[in-house]
Amino acid sequence: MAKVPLTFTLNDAEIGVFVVPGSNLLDVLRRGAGDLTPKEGCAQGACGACTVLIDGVPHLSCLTLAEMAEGRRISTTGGLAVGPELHPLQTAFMEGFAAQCGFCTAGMLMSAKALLDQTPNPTRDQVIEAISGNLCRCTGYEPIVDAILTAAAKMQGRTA
Amino acid sequence: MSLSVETYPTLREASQAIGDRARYIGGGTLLMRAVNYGDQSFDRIVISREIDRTIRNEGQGVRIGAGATMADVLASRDAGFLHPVARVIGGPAVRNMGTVGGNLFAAAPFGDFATALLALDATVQMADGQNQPMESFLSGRDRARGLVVAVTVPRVSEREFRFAKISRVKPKGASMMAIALWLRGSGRIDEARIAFGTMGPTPLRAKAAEQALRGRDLTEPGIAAALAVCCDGLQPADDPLATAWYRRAVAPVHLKRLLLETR
Amino acid sequence: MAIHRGRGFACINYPIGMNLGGDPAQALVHSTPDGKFMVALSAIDLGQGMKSVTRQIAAETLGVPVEDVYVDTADSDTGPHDMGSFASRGTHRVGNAVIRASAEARKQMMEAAADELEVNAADLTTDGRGNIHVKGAPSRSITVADTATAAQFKQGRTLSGRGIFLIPPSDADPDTGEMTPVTCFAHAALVIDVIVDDETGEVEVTEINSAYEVGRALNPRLVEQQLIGGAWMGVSHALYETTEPYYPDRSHGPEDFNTYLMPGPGQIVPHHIAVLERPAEDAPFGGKGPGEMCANPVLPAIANAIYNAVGVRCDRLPITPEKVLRGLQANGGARPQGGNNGATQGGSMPQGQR
Amino acid sequence: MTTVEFRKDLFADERDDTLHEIGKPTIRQDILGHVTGRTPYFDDHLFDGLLHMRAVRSPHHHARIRNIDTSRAAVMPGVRRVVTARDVPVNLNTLLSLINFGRDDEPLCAHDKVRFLGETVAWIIADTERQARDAVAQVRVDYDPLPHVLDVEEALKPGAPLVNEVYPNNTFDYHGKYDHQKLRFGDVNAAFARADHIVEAEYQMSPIEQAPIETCGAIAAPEQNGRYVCHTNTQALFFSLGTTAKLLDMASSRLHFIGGTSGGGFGGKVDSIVEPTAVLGAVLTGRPVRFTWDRYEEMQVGAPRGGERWRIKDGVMADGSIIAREFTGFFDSGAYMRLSPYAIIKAAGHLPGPYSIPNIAANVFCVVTNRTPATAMRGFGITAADFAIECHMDRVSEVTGVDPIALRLKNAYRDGDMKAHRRVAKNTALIECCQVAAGKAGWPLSADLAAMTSLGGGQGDRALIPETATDEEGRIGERRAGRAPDTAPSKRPTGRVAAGQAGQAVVAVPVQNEDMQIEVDRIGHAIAASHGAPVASPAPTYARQAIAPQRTGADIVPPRPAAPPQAAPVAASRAAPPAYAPPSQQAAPSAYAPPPAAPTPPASPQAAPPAEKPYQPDRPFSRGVRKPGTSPFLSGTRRR
Repeated sequence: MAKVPLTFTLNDAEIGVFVVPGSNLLDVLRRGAGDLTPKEGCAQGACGACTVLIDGVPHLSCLTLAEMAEGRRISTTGGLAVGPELHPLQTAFMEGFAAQCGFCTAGMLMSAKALLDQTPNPTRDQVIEAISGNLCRCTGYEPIVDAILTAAAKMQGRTA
Repeated sequence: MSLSVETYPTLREASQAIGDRARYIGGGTLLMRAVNYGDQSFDRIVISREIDRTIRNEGQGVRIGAGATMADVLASRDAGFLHPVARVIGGPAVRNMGTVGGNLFAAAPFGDFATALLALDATVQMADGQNQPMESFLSGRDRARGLVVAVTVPRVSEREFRFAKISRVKPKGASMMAIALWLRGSGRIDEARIAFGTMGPTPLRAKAAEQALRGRDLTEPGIAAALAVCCDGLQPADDPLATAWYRRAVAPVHLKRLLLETR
Repeated sequence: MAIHRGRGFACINYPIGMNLGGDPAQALVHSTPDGKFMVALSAIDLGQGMKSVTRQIAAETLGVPVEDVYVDTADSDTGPHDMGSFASRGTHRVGNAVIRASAEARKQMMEAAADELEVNAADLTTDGRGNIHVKGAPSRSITVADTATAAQFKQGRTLSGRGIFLIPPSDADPDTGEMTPVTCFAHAALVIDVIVDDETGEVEVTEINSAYEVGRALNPRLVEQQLIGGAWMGVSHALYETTEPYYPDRSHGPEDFNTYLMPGPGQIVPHHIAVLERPAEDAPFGGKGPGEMCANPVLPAIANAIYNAVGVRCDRLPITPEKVLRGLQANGGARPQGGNNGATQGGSMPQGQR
Repeated sequence: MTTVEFRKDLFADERDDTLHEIGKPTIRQDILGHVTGRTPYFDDHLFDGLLHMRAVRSPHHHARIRNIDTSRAAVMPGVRRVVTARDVPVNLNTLLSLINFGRDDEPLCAHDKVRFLGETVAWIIADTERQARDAVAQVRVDYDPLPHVLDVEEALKPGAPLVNEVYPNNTFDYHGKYDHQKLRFGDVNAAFARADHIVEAEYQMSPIEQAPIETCGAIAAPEQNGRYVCHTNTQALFFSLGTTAKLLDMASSRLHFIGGTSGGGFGGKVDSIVEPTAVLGAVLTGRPVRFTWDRYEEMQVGAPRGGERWRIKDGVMADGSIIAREFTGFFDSGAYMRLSPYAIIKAAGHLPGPYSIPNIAANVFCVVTNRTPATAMRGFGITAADFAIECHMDRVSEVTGVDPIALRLKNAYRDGDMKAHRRVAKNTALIECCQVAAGKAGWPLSADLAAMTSLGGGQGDRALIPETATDEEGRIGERRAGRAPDTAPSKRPTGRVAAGQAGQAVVAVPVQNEDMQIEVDRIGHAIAASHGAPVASPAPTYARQAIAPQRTGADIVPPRPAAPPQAAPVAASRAAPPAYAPPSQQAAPSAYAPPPAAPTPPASPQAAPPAEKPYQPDRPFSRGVRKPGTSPFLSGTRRR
C-alpha cells in the first residue's frame, strides 16, 4: 500500500509525514507526528476528545481525512503552553479542579481556546455552546464551564 | 481492499468519478465515520479541489454551494433565515466541517438542514446541470448518482420560516424530531409547507396538515384540524431515541408549539 | 397542557470496599536521599483522584509537606499487589495500606533523626513543614532532608515502609444470609425538584439540595468533584442512559454518543451540597469513598419527584419521556400530588410560562 | 450554580480537624499532565512496527458454531496472523477465580457456540487497523442459530434455553445449595399477617454503559528476557495481570503491566479481556500489538451495568412503622458470570436499605441470559436496589399518609441497631443527612424528627436478632425440574433459627509489625482520648463561585434553639478496632471523651417554636453541640 506525503504546520512546526491513504488526521497527528495530546474517544465525531484547531477553528481530527490537512495550520493542546508558561485556560482548569480522568481535557481546551480567540468575553451560554461537542463523563461540566469563564476573565484582567 | 484517495480538479470530474465503490468526501463528518469503522461498501474516496462554499442571492432565492459548511451558513447574512437551523446542528467543530451538501444525504437522526430545505422547497443542483426539487431528490436519495453542487432556497422572511429541533441533550444533541415550517399569508395561512425530520427514512412533508392549515389562522382552533392529521404520510420508526408511538404522540404537540410560538 | 413542578426525596447508605473482604491492598514508600518520598502503588487513578488522595494520606502520616511526596500507580514491577480501583475500595483499602507503609517509613525517619539529634526517637515530632524537632523544643530540630541524607550516606539506614491492608475473606450463610459485608458506610439524602411537561412527558431537573456523609473529606475539592459529577451521572441514569432502550428486548441499542444519551453542559442542575463527616473507625483518617454512593440517591429522588409533579409512578429506568407520557395517558392526565414538602414554587402553570 | 458547605459542626466531637494535609484542597497530583495533554494513557506509547488486532464477532444471540473459515482473511493485505480459540492456551476463565469465587465459565474466544450478540469468535492481526477490519469482514463463520432467552424470569422457567453449560440452571449456584442468595431475619409472613397495610411493587433498571471517554484497550509488546510488557487502562492491574497469566498459561513474572492511569472507568475496565488478548497477539506475532474497543464495541459488546428487576413487599403499620419487608431480586448477568454473583451478595447484605426493619426476607437471583455479560459500574449491586427501595418508601408514605422524610426518619437505622445480615450498625449518619437535606430544601420537619440522632439506636428489640423463619426452597436444579415455581421468599417456612444466633464479625487483619501502626493521636478521629480536645466550627460554608449566591438555610426557615446534647454512653461503648489500636489498647474502652466544656444550651420549652406550627430545621442542624474555638483549617474559606 503506497503511502502518500503530507505536510502541514503543527503548533508552528513544519511537519512532513507519509500517510496511508484514507487515514484520519487524528491518527496522523498521534502516530505520524507524535503529538499524543488529541485523544480518540469514539472515531465517530461524537465525543470531541480529538478536537484540534485547523486554521484557528475547531475540527474533529478523527473525521478529518488526512489528505485534506495538506498545507493547513493545525493547533493542539501540545502547543497551548508557551515554553513552561501555561495558557490561562490551563491554569484555570488546574486550579478549578476542572478535570478528573483528564481524557476529555485536551479537546475541551481546544474548543475553549477557539471560543476565547473569537470571543474574549463570553457569556456563560456561549461557553456552554462552545463545549457542546465535547463530552465529559466525570465532572458534570460545571467546573469546566467555570474554569473557562475564569480564564476569560483573567485574560481580560478581570476577576471572575 | 485498501482505500485509495483520488483528487480531481473540478466538481464535474469528481462527479464522474463517484460510483459503486467510490464516495465523495465533503466535510467528512459522515464519510470518515464510515471509513473509521471499516465500511466495506466502498474503497475509493473522491476529493474535488474545486469546492463551492459560496452563499449568494440569486434571483428570488439564495444559492448555497454544496461545500458550504454550517459555519459558512451562520456567517452569511443572506442566509440569515437559515441560522436557526445551522446553529443547532452539532457542536462548533461539526459546524466547521459538516456541509450543506452532505446534510442532504444524512440518515436519521441527522439531516436537520435537509428538513428545513424540504419545507422551503429548495432546488438541488447536480454537477451535470440537472435541477431537482428537494422532495423528489430526497425520495430518490439512495439511488442518487452524481454530485450535488448547490441548493437554491427561496428567500423567505424570518417570520415565514420556523424551525424546531427536539433533542433531549442540550445544547447539542441528535434530533428526536425536527420540524420546519414555511407559512405564507398574513393573518390567515395562504400556503403552508411542513417538513418533519426523523419521522421517516428521509425528511418528509406532512401534506395533510399543510392542506388543513390553508385558510386557517394560527390559533388553537385554527390549527386543530392540521394537528389531527399531522402524522399522515409520515413513517416514524423505533430507534434508540424514541419509539414510533412516542414520535406520533408528540408530533402534534411540537407542531402546535411551533405554530403558536409557545416554545 | 401544562408544566408541573414536583419535589422528591431519597436517602441511602453505601457499603465501602469490596464486599466480604479478601481484597488486599499494598503500598511501598521510600525516600530519596534528600528526603522526598515516593509511594509505589498498583492502584489505579481513573479520575477519582487515587494518586492525589493517597499522596495526602502519605504526607499526613509521614509528617512531611504534600509537595515532598509523589505517588506512582503505574507499574506492576514496582508497585506491590492491589486488587484494583472499584467497589469504592480505593480510599479505604489503599489508603490504609499507605498509612501503614508511611508509618513504617516515618518510624525509620524518626530514628534516623534521633541519631542525628542524639535524643530518643519517642521525644521527636514533625512539624509538617519538613522539619523534625524535639517535642516542646522546636529549636532542637533537623530537616527531613538532612535526616534522609544522613540516613542514606552516614547511617546506612533506609527510610522506607511497607503496608498491607486486608479484611479477610468471609462468606454469606446460605440460609440466613448472615455475613460481614463491609465495615463502613457512607450516607446521603437529597431533595430534588423537577418540572414535568404533561404533553410530552419531558422531565427537567431544576434543583438539588443534598447532604452527603463521607466520613472525612480527605480533600474537600476531590470530594466536591465526585459529588457534583456523581449527581450529574445520577440524573443521567435516571432519565437518559441505557444500552438497551427496550430492555429486555435487545433491539435498537445505541452505538454512539449521539444515541447513547447523557445530559449536556446546557443541563447543569443547580446543586446545593452539604458535606457531613463522621469518621469511620477503620477508614484512613475516617474517610469513606464518596465516588460511588453519590449517584445512587438521585435516581429514586427523581422518580419520586415526577410522581409528586404529575402522579405517574415511574418504576422502570431510565424514565424516558415516553414512559411518563404513557403514564399520564393511563391516568387520564396529570394528577399533581402536592404535599407539605417546602416546595417554594409548587403547582402547575401553562406551558410556555416557565 | 453549585454551592458546597462543610458541616463541621456535626460529629465534631468524633473528629480532629487540625491535621496538616488531610482535609486540605490540594490540587491534584495529575492535573498538570491533564491540562498539558501529557498524562500518559495506555495508547500514548508509540511502538515501531505496531500491529493492530480486531475481533470477529457473533451476529447471533445464541448459536452453535459449525465452522470458521479464515482462509480468505488470512491472505488479505497486511494480515499477519489469524487467531482463533485454538490459540488460547487456557480458554476458560471466570474473573473472580483469582479470589476463588465461582466456576470457570467464559472462554476468551468462543469455539463451540456463541452465547451473546458480539461474542468473539476469532481475531485478525494486521499492519493497520483498517486492514484488520477488512480481513475481519472476510472471515466466514457457519452458525447454527439456537433459541435464545433475554428475560431473567423467562430464563428461570423449566423449558428455557440453556445458555451456559457451566451453569445448567441458568442461575449462579450459591453455596452449592440454592439457585439464589437468601437473606432471612425474623418472620416476614407472620408480620405481614398483622400489618395494617401491605405495599407491593416491581422495579426495573435497564443495562447502563459505563461510557468512559477512553474505551477499553491495551498494547502488548515483547520485552527482553522473554517477558511481555502490557500498557493497559485496566481498573485492576493485578486482576488483569493474573487473568492474562492464567489464560495464556504463563508465569506472572513474565508479565510487566503498566497502567495506573485510565481515561475514566466507572467499573467498565475491570473485566480483563483486552489485556490477555493483546498479550496473546504479541506472543503469536512477536510484535507489539494494540487491541482496543471502538465505541460501538464499548457500548454493545463491552459489559454494561446489568439489568435488574426487583419486587418489594412491605408490611406497614398505620403509623408508618415498617414491620416486614420482602425482596425478590433478579440480576441479569448476561451470558457469563464475571462479577455479577458477587454483586448479588453485596446487594443481599445491603438489604433492606438504611432502615431498621424487624422482619426481612430476600431471594436474589443471578440469572444467565443471552446478552452481553454484565459487570461492575459505579454503585454496583446497590444502585437498582436503592432505586427500588427509595421509590417504595414513597409508596409506603402515600399509603400511610406519613410525610416521606418523616417516614424515613421513623424507620432509619441508627448506631447499635441490628442489621438484617446480623451485624450491629455503627458509624451511621442517615438521620443527620435527612435532616440537613430537608433543612437546605426548606422541607418542614416536626420538632421530634428534627431532634433525632443516629447515636440513639440499639435500644430494646432494635439491637436483637429475632427468631428467624427459614426454608429450603429453590435448591439447585429444582426450578428447572419444575419443582420450584415461586421465586419470592417462601410463604411456608419449614425451619427456625433461634433468636440471637450470630457469628463473629470479620475485622481487618492487624498490622504486620508495630512500626506500621500510625500513632493513635495522629489518626484524626475518635479512637482514643489521648489527643487534645477537638474543636468545631460554626458550619463554614463556601460557595463554589462568586457568581453563585451563597445559599443558606437561614433565608428559608427561622432559626431554632439548640436541641439537647447527646449523652456520652454511645461513644463510650465503642471499641477501638484492631486495625488501628496497638494490641495493648485493644481491650480498653476507647471512649473519645465528649467535649467537657461544651457550652450547650439545653432546649427550653419556652424557646421552642409555637407548637401549632410545624417545626422547620434551621442551619446548622446540629444537636446543639456548638463549641467555641475554631480550627485554622475550618475557616470556611476555600483555599485556592
